[in-house]
Order: sequence, then C-alpha cells, then structure tokens
Amino acid sequence: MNIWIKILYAIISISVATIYGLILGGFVRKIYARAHGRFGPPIWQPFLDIIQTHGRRVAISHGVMYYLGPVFRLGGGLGTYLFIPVIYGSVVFANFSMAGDLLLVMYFIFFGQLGMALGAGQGGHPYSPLGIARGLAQMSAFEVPFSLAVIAVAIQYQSLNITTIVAAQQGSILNWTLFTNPFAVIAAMISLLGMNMHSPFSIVLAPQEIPIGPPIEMNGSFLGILQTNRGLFAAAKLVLFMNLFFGGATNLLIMVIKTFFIYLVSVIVGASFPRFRPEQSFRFFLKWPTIIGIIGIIFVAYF
Amino acid sequence: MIFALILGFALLLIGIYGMLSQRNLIKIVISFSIADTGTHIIIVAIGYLRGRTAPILDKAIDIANATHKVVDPIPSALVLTAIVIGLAVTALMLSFIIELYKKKKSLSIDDYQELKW
Amino acid sequence: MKKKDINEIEKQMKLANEGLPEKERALFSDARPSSVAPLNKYLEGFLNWARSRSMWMLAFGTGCGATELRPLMTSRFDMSRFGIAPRPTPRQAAIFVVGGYASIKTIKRIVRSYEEMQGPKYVIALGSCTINGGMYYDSYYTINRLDYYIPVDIYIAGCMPRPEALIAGFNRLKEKIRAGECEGMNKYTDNFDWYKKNQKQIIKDWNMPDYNW
Amino acid sequence: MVNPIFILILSLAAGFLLSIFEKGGRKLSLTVFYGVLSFNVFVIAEWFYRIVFLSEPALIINTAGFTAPLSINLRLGLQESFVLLFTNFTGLMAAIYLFRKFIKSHISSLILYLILIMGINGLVMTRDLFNMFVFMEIVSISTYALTILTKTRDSLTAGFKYMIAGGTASIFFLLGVVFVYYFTGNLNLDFITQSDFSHFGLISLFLLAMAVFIELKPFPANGWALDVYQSVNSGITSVIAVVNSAGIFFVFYKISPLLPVHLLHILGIAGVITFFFSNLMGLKQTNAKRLLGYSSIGQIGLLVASLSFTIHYQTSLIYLIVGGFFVNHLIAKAGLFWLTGIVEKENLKDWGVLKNNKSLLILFGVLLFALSGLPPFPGFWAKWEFIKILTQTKMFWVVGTILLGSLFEIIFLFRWFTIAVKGDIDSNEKEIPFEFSKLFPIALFSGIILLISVAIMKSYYDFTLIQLLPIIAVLGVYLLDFIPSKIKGFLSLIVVGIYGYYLYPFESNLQLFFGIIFIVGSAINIIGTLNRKNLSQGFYGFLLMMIFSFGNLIIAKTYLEFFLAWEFMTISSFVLILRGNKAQMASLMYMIFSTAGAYLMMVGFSYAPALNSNSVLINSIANVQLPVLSIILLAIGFMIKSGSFGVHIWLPEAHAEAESDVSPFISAILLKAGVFGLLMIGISYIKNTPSFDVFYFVGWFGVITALVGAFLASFQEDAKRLLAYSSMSQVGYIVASIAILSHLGWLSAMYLSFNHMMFKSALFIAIAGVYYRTHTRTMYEMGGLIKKMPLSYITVLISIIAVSGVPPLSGFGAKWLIYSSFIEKGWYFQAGVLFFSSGVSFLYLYRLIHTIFLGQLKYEHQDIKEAPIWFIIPQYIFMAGIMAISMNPNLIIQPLNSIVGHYFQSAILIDGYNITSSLGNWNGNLVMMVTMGVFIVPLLFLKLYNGKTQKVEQFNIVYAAERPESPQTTHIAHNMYAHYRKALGGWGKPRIWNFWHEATEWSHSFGDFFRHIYTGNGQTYILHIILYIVVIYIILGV
Repeated sequence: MNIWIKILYAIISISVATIYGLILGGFVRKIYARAHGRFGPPIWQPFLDIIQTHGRRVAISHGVMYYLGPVFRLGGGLGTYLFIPVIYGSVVFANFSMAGDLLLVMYFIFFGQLGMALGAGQGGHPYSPLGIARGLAQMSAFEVPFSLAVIAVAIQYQSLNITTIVAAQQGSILNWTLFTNPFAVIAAMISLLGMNMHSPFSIVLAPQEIPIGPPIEMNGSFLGILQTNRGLFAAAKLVLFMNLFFGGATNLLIMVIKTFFIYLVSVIVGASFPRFRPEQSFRFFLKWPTIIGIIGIIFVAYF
Repeated sequence: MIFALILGFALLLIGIYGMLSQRNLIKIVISFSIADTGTHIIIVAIGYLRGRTAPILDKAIDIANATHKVVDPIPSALVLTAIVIGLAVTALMLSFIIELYKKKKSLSIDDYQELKW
Repeated sequence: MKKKDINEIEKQMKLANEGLPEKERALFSDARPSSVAPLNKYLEGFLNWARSRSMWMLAFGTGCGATELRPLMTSRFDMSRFGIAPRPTPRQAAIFVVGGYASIKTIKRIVRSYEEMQGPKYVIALGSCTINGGMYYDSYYTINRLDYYIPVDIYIAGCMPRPEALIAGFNRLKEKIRAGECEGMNKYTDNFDWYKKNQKQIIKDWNMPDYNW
Repeated sequence: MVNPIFILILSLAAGFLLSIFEKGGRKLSLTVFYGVLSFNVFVIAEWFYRIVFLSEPALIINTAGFTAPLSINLRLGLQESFVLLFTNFTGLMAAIYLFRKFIKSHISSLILYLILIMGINGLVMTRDLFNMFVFMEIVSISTYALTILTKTRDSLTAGFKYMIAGGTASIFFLLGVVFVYYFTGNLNLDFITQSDFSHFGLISLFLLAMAVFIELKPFPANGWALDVYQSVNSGITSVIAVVNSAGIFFVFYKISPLLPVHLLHILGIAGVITFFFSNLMGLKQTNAKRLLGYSSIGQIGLLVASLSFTIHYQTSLIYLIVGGFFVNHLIAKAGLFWLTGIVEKENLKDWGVLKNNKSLLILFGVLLFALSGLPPFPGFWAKWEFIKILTQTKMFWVVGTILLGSLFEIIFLFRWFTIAVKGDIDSNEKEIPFEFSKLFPIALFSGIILLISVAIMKSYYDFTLIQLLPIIAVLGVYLLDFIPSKIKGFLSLIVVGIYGYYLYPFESNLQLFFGIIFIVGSAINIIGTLNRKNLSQGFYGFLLMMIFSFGNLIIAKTYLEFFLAWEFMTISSFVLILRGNKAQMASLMYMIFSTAGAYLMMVGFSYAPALNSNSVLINSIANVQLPVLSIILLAIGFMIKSGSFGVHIWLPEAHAEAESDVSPFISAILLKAGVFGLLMIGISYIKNTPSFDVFYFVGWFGVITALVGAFLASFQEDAKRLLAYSSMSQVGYIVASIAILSHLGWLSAMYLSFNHMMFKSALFIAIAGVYYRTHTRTMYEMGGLIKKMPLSYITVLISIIAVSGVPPLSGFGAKWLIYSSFIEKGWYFQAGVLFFSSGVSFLYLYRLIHTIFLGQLKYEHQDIKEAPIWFIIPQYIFMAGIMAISMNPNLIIQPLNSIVGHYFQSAILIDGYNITSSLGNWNGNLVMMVTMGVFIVPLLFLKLYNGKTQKVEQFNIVYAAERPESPQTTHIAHNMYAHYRKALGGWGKPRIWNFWHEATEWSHSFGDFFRHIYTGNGQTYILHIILYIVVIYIILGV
C-alpha cells in the first residue's frame, strides 16, 4: 500500500479517535456533574479548553526536556493508538498495527508516560516528581493484573496479535473474552480503573493534595497538547480493551457504543468512591485483581 | 617381667594422673618424670624377646644367623637414650619454671594462661 | 522596529533582581516581561470567544471574600456550566480572583501569583476592600486600592458580594473578553515600572525576582 | 657429590665447636653457622638435581658398617631429597631472617638452631623408628629451647606448654616404638610390613601414629601449638610451623604405609575436622600470628587428609596433591610468619600500615593468595585434584567440610588482606623499617612459589602460553608501572586488540558472540579508564588479567582450563574492586561469594563425566551427560556470579564501591561470565536432558531475581548501587530466558545480554562522569545536571529507554522476545512476574534520571562542566550501537538466530524487517519510523502554536505563592518511593541481607564458642591430648 495513503488513513483515524475521546471526556464531566446534581459544562467543553490553552500569548519553558515532555506524551498517545487495529476488517482504521503485536502496544503506552515524566521532572517543581513517583508506582501495580489478563488472552488465543485476537472473538457475543475468560476480563477491568486514574485511583493528579501533580508547571500549548492526548489516549486504551475482551468492533458505531460502556465502568466507580492513599492503591492492585488474574490464567491454561 | 610391665603401666598412669591433677609446675614436671620412667620400665619389660640371647657376637652365636638368635640391642639402647632425653627435657622444663617464676613469682599453672583462644 | 532590534533592546532591559542574594540570582529568570500585541481581528476574536467560554480561574483565597467563591462550585450555583473551572496552579489559570482585602503579606503573594500566570490573564477583585480599602481603609497593614499593584479587569463591589454577584461579575468579564477589552496583561507590562514601584513601596522584604516568571 | 651423612656430621660438629669459634668473635661463628646451613642446602640441592634430572636411584646409607636392620640406615630418595631441600632451604632463609637477632643473641641459640636443622635432616632421612625417636627428640628439645629466643613471659609459658605436650606425645611414641619392636622384632621401616602385625599388634601402630599425629596438631589437641605460634619470635615460629611440621609430616608419610586403611581414614577425617574447625575458629581471631597459627594447623590437617585419602592413587597424582599442599602451605606460611615479624602489629586491625609499603603489600598479597589456594599457586592444583578424587569416590561429606573450611579460611585471610590494603592507619604511624635480611627471604619465597606455580602449569598440565597470559599480564604491567597511566591505557587497548585478533578464529559462533561481549565490550570500556590522571599502579595489570580471563573462558577446552580462567577472573576482579576507596567490605563480600561459587563449581566439574573430544568446552560439553548434582552445583556457581536472588548481596556493594571506571567492567561484562556458564550447562542439558528439571527452578530464580532486583534498585539512594541492582534484575531476565531452553528463550537471553552490555556500560560510564564532576554518588545530592552535562544526560536518557524496553529502542526487542518465549514455553506466571518487574524497573530508571539530571540544580554544582572526553567517547560508541540495533534489529537478531539455530529449531521467521514468532510479530524498523512520525508531528505543532516561549530558570516555579527556599528542599529525590515501601510492608524487609548477616554472626559465634576449649591452661591441653587418643582409639575399635 502506498505509504501516503496509509498516512492519510492514519490521520483520519487519529482525528476520529481524538474527537471521540474528547467528547467522551466532556460526556464524563457531564455525568459527574449530574451525579453531583449540577448541569455541568457543555460536552464540547474540552475542545474549548484546548483552544483556550493553545491561545495563550506567553508560555514559559524550563528547558529542552520540559519542552519535549508533552511532545513525548502526545507521541506516546498517537503511537499507542496507531499500533492498535481499531475496527476489525477496516482498512482505514487498521492503522499501523502490522508493526507489532499486543506487547508493542503495552510497551508503547510507557513511551508517553516516560517522556512526560521527564518533562515534568525538568519543570523543577517538587510536586511533579511526587506525582510521577505515585504514578509510576501505581502503574507498576496495576500492570500486574493487566499483564496477567493479557497472558491469559495470549494463552486462550495462542496469539499476541490483536487482529487475530479480535478475529477469534467474532461470530457470537458468547465468543467474547468477557464470556470465555471472565476472570481475566475482571482483572483487566480493575486495572483499567487504575489506568484511567479516576477515583479511587486518582492519586497522580490529586488536585487537593499535590495540586495536579506532574503537569503543575505545564502551561499554554504544552498543556493543550496534554489535554489533546488525554482524549486520544483514553480512546486508544478503550479500543485496546474492546479488542482484547469485548469482541472488537466491526464498525465505528459499535466501537463507540462498546468503548463508551467500558468507560462507563470507570466513571461509575469514580463517581462513587473517594480517593485511596497511594499505598492503599498499590496494595489493592497487588492483592485482589492479581489473584483474579492468576485464576484467569489457571482457568484458561489448565482447564 | 609381667610385674615390671604392670609397674611400668602403673607409673605411667600415675604420672599422667599427676600431670593432669597437680597445679604446681614443679609437681607437674615430677609427674612427667614419673610417667617417663614408667615408659622406660615398660620398654625394658617388653624389649626382651623370649628365647634369645644377649646381643654379644661371640663364638656361641653363628654370625650368619645372628639376627634370629640375639635380642636386638635396640630396646636397651632405646631406654638409655630415652632416659637421657627425658633428663634433658626435665632439665629444660625446670629451667623454664625458674624463668617463669622470676617473671611472675608463682608456681601455679593457673597463673600462666594468658595465651588462650 | 525589526525583530532583531527588539531582541537587542530586550537584552539591555534585563531586570536587576536586586532583592535576591547573589548566589540566587542565577536561579531566577531576569527577563523583563514585554507586551504581546493581539493577533488579527478574526483570529483574536475566535480565541477570545474560546477564552470567554473556558474561564480557568485561580481561586486564591486572599481575604474573607474567598468564602463566597466556594459555593460557586456547588450544585446550587454550578459555575461549570459557564465554562468556569478552578485550576490548582497559576500556570494554567487565566483569571485571578482576588478574594477580598489584601494585607501586605498577601499582596506579595498576589503579585507573585499574578506574574506566574500566563497571559492573557484577567483579574477579578472581590469586595469593597479591593476597591478602596473598605472597612480596612485606615489599616496600617492592608492596601486600599488593588489596581495600584496589579491591573484589575472587574471589580465586584459589596461586603461581601453574594455568589450571584460573582456570577454576574464573571459574566461581565466574559463580555469584556469577547469585546477584546481585557488587555490587563499588556497594561501591566507597559506600566511595569510604575507597578513595581508601587509594589516595592509597600512590600519591604522583597526577596523575590522583580518579575516572577 | 657429598654424602648426605655429612650434613648430620658437619652440623653436629659445628654445633659442638661453635662455642669455641665464638672465642674468635661472633663474626667467625656466624660465618661457620651460615656456612654449614648453606653447605646443607648445597649438598641436598645437588642430590635433588641428580635424582630428579639425572634419574639416579635413591641413595641408601648404612651406618656403622652393617646393613639394616642391624644398623640404622638412611635413605635419600626423591621424596626425602625434596623435603630436605625444602626444609634446609627454609632453615637457611629463616636463619637469614634472624640474622639481626643472631648477631646479638647468646651463642647457644646458634647451636640450637644448627642442631634443630640437623635433627630435621636426620628425621627425614632415617628409616629406623628408634632413630626417628631420637631425632624427633633432638628436634623437640632444640625447639623448646629456641622458643625463648625472645624471652618474654608469653613465650616462656608457651614453651612450657609446648614441652609438656611434646613430652606426653613422645611418651606415646616411645611406647609405640617398643610395641612395634615387640610385635615385629624389628624397628626398620624397610623391614616392617603391615602384615607383620596381628590384630592386637595394631595398638603399637596406633600409638606410633597417634604420637606423630599429635605432633601434627590435630583439633582439638593443639592448644599448645597455637600459643607457641602466637608468642614466639616470628623467625622461630616460621621454623616451627614450616621446618618442624614438614619433618614431622614426613615422618607421618613414612609410617603411613604401615597403618591400616581404616586408621588412615580416621586420621584423614581427623585432619579434615582439624582443617574445618581451625578455620572456623580463625574467623574470630584478631591476633595476626595466632591467626596464622590457626591457619597453619588447618593446613596441616588438610595435608594429612590429602595424604590419607590419596595414598592408593598413582604417584604423580600424590606428588601433585600432597606435594602441592605441602609446598603451598609451608612456603606461604613461612613468608607470612616472617611478614608478621616485619610488620610487628599484633592486631589485624593495625595492618593498614602495609598500605604505605607497596613492596611488602605485594609480597603479602602473593603469599596470602597462595595460602588461600587460588590459582596459579600449587595449592589450587592440589585442591582441584584432591576434590576430584574425593568427589569421584563420593566422599561428599569430606568434600563439603573441606570446602566450607576453605571458605572460612578465605574469609579471614581476605579480611586481613582487605584491611592491609584499605584499613585505617594512624597518621603518626611510623614507616616500617627496611631490613634487607628480613625482606630478602620473603621476596625469595614469593618468587619461588610463583616459579613453582608456573612450573606446575607448564609441566604437569601442559598449559599453553595463552592460559598463562593473565599472570603474564599482571607481572608484565608491574614492570611497566612507572609509565603514565594514559600510555598504559593505550597500550592495554592495543594488547586487548591483538588478543582479540588472536582469539578471533573461533570454533563456534556462540564463542564469537561472547567474544564480542567480553573483548570488544572491554576494549570500549578501556577508553573510559584513560581518564585516569595518576600512575594507577597495578590497575592495568589486573584489568588485562580480567580481560584475558574472559577470553580464556570462552576458548577453554577442559573443565580445568575453564575453571582456571574463572578463578583468574575472580582474582583480578577482586583486586580491581578492592581499589575502590571504601571497597574493603564490598570486595571481601565479593571474594567470599565468588569463592563459594567457585567451590561449588569445582565439585560440579569434578563430578561431571570426562570430556572425550578436543573441541572447546562449549562444544564438547554437548556430548556429555552432566549428572543432576553437577548441574545444580554449576548452576548455583554461575548464578552466584550473575548475582541471582539469595546470593546477590555481594553485587550492589561490589558494583558501587569499585572505582567508577571499573564498575562498567564488573556490571556489564563480568556478570555475563555467569550467563556464559549457564548457557554452557544448557548446551549439555538440551542434548542430554537430565532426569530432574533443574532449569525449571533456575528459571524461577531468574524471574524472582528480576523482580527483587528491580525493587531494590528503586529504593536506593546511591546511583551506582541503583545501577547495580538494575544489573541484577536484568541478568535475572537473562538467566530466566536461558532456563526456558527454547529457541526464542535463548535468542532473547543473548539479545538482552548484548543489549545489557551496551546500555549498562554506557550508564555506568555516564555515572562515572557525573561522579567525577560532583564527587558524590548519592542521588539526592545532585539534580538539574541536564544543563551542565547534556551529553551525559542524552546517554542516560537513551540507555534508560533501552533498559525499560519502551519502543522504539532496542530494549523493546528484548522484552518482546522474552515475553513471547515465556508464553510460548508455557511459563505464564513467570512471565507475569517479569511483567511486574519490568513495571517496577520504570521506578528506578525514572529515579536515576530525574534525581541526577532533572529537578533542581544545587548551588555547589552551578559551575561544573560536562564529563571528560574519555568518558564521553565510550558512551557514544555504545549509543551508536544501541541506535543501530534499534533502527535495524536484524543486525543482531539474524546472527543470533543462526547461532541459536545450532541448538534449537528456529522459532522465528525474519521477513525483511518483520520478525514473526508463533505468537505475534514485531517490525522494529516500522516502529521506529512511526515513532519518529508521531514524535515530530506534535513537535512541529508545538513550535507553531505555542505563543512567545520564555525560557525560565529553576526557581521560577509556582510554589504556593512563595519562592523556593533552596534547591535542596525543592528537589524531590530522597526516599522517592517511600509510599511504595510502605505499601510493601513486611515484604520490604531486607531478609536476604539479614539471612547472610545472621549466617556470618552464627559462624563467628560458633568459631568463638569452639575456640574456648583452648583455655590457655597447659594441663587442659594435656587432657585434650590424652582424651583425643582415647577417643580415636574408641572410634578405631581395635
């Protein structure tokens, strides 16, 4: 395939995902507001925020890494998304998924996080590393159930190729991993709570404790890029989960519906629970979801 | 001969007992001497081979078969040498005791155990 | 003037940062802020539209008026429907809400926080005390007029103004932003020396740089 | 050609006449004294030469005109001439050592000394038991008298104890002799055979053997000897410990053919017990001479054991084993006793004075290494062959006891050595005075033991020059040490290059691969050492030794060659680590663990079946079915070297405390030796699968190592320690991947090995540069260095991305291969643990880069510069390597695929840039391209849309409307992951450290407990002797 067409497709795919992700974000704010008994901001509020931040006349930069941090972050989001086939059977939304398999996606997630952490670190503000330290630690903890779930999926489908995994789940709703290997899915969904960093796992940004943590020094377009990425990255993660556990999507509508409901899990939990202390969060992930993940592996590997 | 043997062993045991039980350095040396003497008596007692003659090469003994006819003179020589050596050791021990006494004015072995472990 | 010349002038106009001890001078930026002209009409208009609908505020509880800020977030007043959102750090906020009387100790922090915000930035001054000193008009330790020290876009009078008044004030600010009338940031940089003089006159222990980037 | 009887005659005559010569002045008597001693040496040397090189038959001397048994006969054969040459020579040397003493002392000491030497000569040569008794008593009495050459109360007490103990022993000997005569009618060893004794007659042999054995100081009947060693003048002590012991041991050797096998074995076991306990008790000893005494007693025990257990083997082997132990121990012990006399420090703690006297230090090192039984010294070869015999006869208890005892010995000897090299000294400490007469014997003995070592290597084992190269390197560089270190560095680089070129034609590609890691990696790392400013004496010698041993490891053809290279590697790396400023404890721990590992490997190799091909070990081992025990022991040995969980505690210390340009060698390259070893076992394993799946457990150990290493690294404050634990974690991955025993597994192991070599070298060199500038390794004392040292920062950045496995850099390839291989193999939970540890690794990696390079710059670092160019060059060579592999993983994957293809069916498909495994695929190049794309697009966007960007300084941060107080309080770095530690709760306790700490405490306490049997009371010692004889008698059950 012509590389330029591929790139064009990628741009379309990314645009759709970003817009979807941002709208999802606006929607979630709406849901939260309604849970609080408020009207809440309009659904397109994230777009306004992004325009506003990009519209700042002055921005300060603490140095090269600070400058590149958001770039890394968005690059990470873009890359993660681009290595996932979004819609099963679609050429436009296949992205660059032929470059690697599930492991590549799992590790590319870190690309942005590491880069952002470095950028925030150069900001020199003490809260940045505090937030990052929490974030990294929590990440290492929720990666455990997630990786166990991924291993279970790999055992189940004898493949790490996302397209293959999606293909194996086609046909009937009962072919979804959700039904064939419920334990792995439960473990993964719990770790998704951590990944999405809603309450009770919102220890990284925690505005009340460490005012917003890593991006505390971020301003102007730097912040704008981060916000854009938040939408894109959320979409990428949701699509990944949809592909692995919920049968993937054969068209955009199904993708939207499925990912919305996957996200809803985090939102409901987030709206209902207060925040954990960091060590509570780590312990939680290393305890119950891990055990469930182990059961998931035993379930597929030995039964 | 048996009597000598028993006596020798008895002296040996007495000497050893003395060496173990006495605290006085000089008494230990005396005990050692007793044990030594016991040993000498044992040697003399069992150094004799029954049915052989004294190791004097005269006409009575066929020179060719001498080795099978005479008692080896060695035990006797051994005893003599051992006595001499025992004497030397005893003397040396006593001179050590004198030196030790000069240093610490004590003859109890319990006072000479700084070197340990 | 050419851009090169401007750079040249900027280089000459480094801040002295005399309040800082010698060994700390290198740790603070000594760049002098300069005014930034608005973009062309349409682009600036578009941006102003977005700015007016995404009002990120730094809710700095300087005085008793801050008490009235909190209810804004509750379900009764729900500021988020206007696009108003609190930000935990001045770097990301565009609106500085000075919540009432400013003591000299506080004005130092107000100046610092204001300067740390990235422009365009707007200031809402809350309550009578920020206008003329209010009940503290003759206090030895409270300033009387806030706009001697930082440019104020909106005053909300009252002692104290109710949340409704605050919302009205925000809406007025919104209109002003849309109309492109809020150039307080440029006013501050244009009259930088005057503001600094005023600030330094009352803040005696000036142990920060002349401009807090 | 002089009849050796003249030795006795002349010595005796001179002894009697000396007091007359004394009338002519001390000079004359000294001339006679040394003349006689030299004459003795000369006579024996000539005989030795004749017997060994001209193959003359043993000389039998009949005295008094009769033939034996009627008269006493003397024999001078190979053994006798060797022992005599040795004892006479040592006697002469000790006399030279005592020269100053002899000038002043009473003439009687000269006489006694001569008589003593004469007695030893007679003792060795005589074949008559009675005569033996006489000579023994002559020796004893003269020794007793000589103990008070320096008359102190201690030496008097010790002498007295010695006398009563010796007297008791001689009573038994006398009894034994007379009983022998009673039962056999004969006293000549040539005419008595074992069959002459009835069952009851064994009592005579028993008494005889016990008397000699007591003189050889078995545990616990040896308290008197310790006191003598401790208190008597060093010169005389060396005579007692060496000359006397040699003579008495030879007596034991002479009567050993008479002894029944079971008695011999009991005595052997008693020897082993002595060896074990005296070394155990030595642990707690702080007095240098008494410590040497403990060691001496132990070594004699080992000597007895070696003789008892090998007596029925072929002669050349006995010569090697018993002779090896004999020469090794006695030469080293003599030298060390003399050294104690020169240093004159009783407490080991004070031995730091040696640090100021390089020549003494070197001699001390040589003798100590010899005493520890490290190669190339004779004790090593003896131990190797001895353990081999014991293992093959399945005497595992004996093997274990001996090796454990040796380990204790290593502990106290090397603790001493590290104190000498690194210990504290008083500033007002006097220089050690130079006395030629004292130094000369030590130097000569050190030289001799080295010569003997080389002789054994060349003549007995037929080693080629290349195996000797490590020693040659050390000696060669020692001669060139006056050259500035930069030139030495360049020369080393060239030498390593030539060596690599010489090695290049490898038999297998696996060798080539490790050749690149070992030789090329080392060569690049040498560039980092070029930054050294001073002479760096000895550094390059040991560095070259280490590099050569790496090379020799991969070309080894036999177990012994492999093990030899391994030991050379250990020695050289130990010395290199010890060069660090505070490396005393670290290097000691390294040495202890390495030695323990080496001992396990020694047993493992001994138990392995013989190789039957002339190929290199890594090839030929494929045809050998290694027994399970061998595999376990070897695996543990290799895993100790690679720092596996449980035995890892040496690793952080050694890495951190070594000099900063040495650490990359230790971490990036040395650990790969363990990897190489494990692969070697694996090669045998896959061809001949053993009944018990050892590698399953190795795999688990690997993954746990990976996890624990990552956690420990995250909690470090010290940058180098962090990197060290990171190495531990990474090598854990490698070990686990090897244990998978599949194509993908080995591919990933080797890929990661190569990668790890590059990024860990780069990281350590970068940190070396930072340390060079900031003079601190504690991370929270740094911060914000990115602006000062951008080049180092870039290295660290790229390296940590490579470590973490984040695409697009090469590290991801390793992760992809590893997880694919684990899932493919079915090791799901192991894979889960690895995922966890790879998550944790982000913690320490971020900590490393943030706390050093990001955050707040400290006041004191405001005008530091970029690291020196010599640190930058190697870093960027490695960076180029990492980037090349990242852009095109095929560069490494394809060759590795073919290497591993020799051992397994290939499990991956390489199609262009795309690599497909059974589970998934990975296209490194495309990933790189996409990453570039997604990186550049936002960057351009940011450039375009960001308004006027003002660059600000480090304190321009929002700080709750205040300004930061100081960089220190604003830099989050100390205990960065406190919350994680809290979350881990009890899992965060340093259990392994505590375990080893407890083990140390317990062994020291045991040592302390046992040594309390030496009450210092002479009577107790006699009781020990008598009880000892009774107990042995009961065990013997005659």
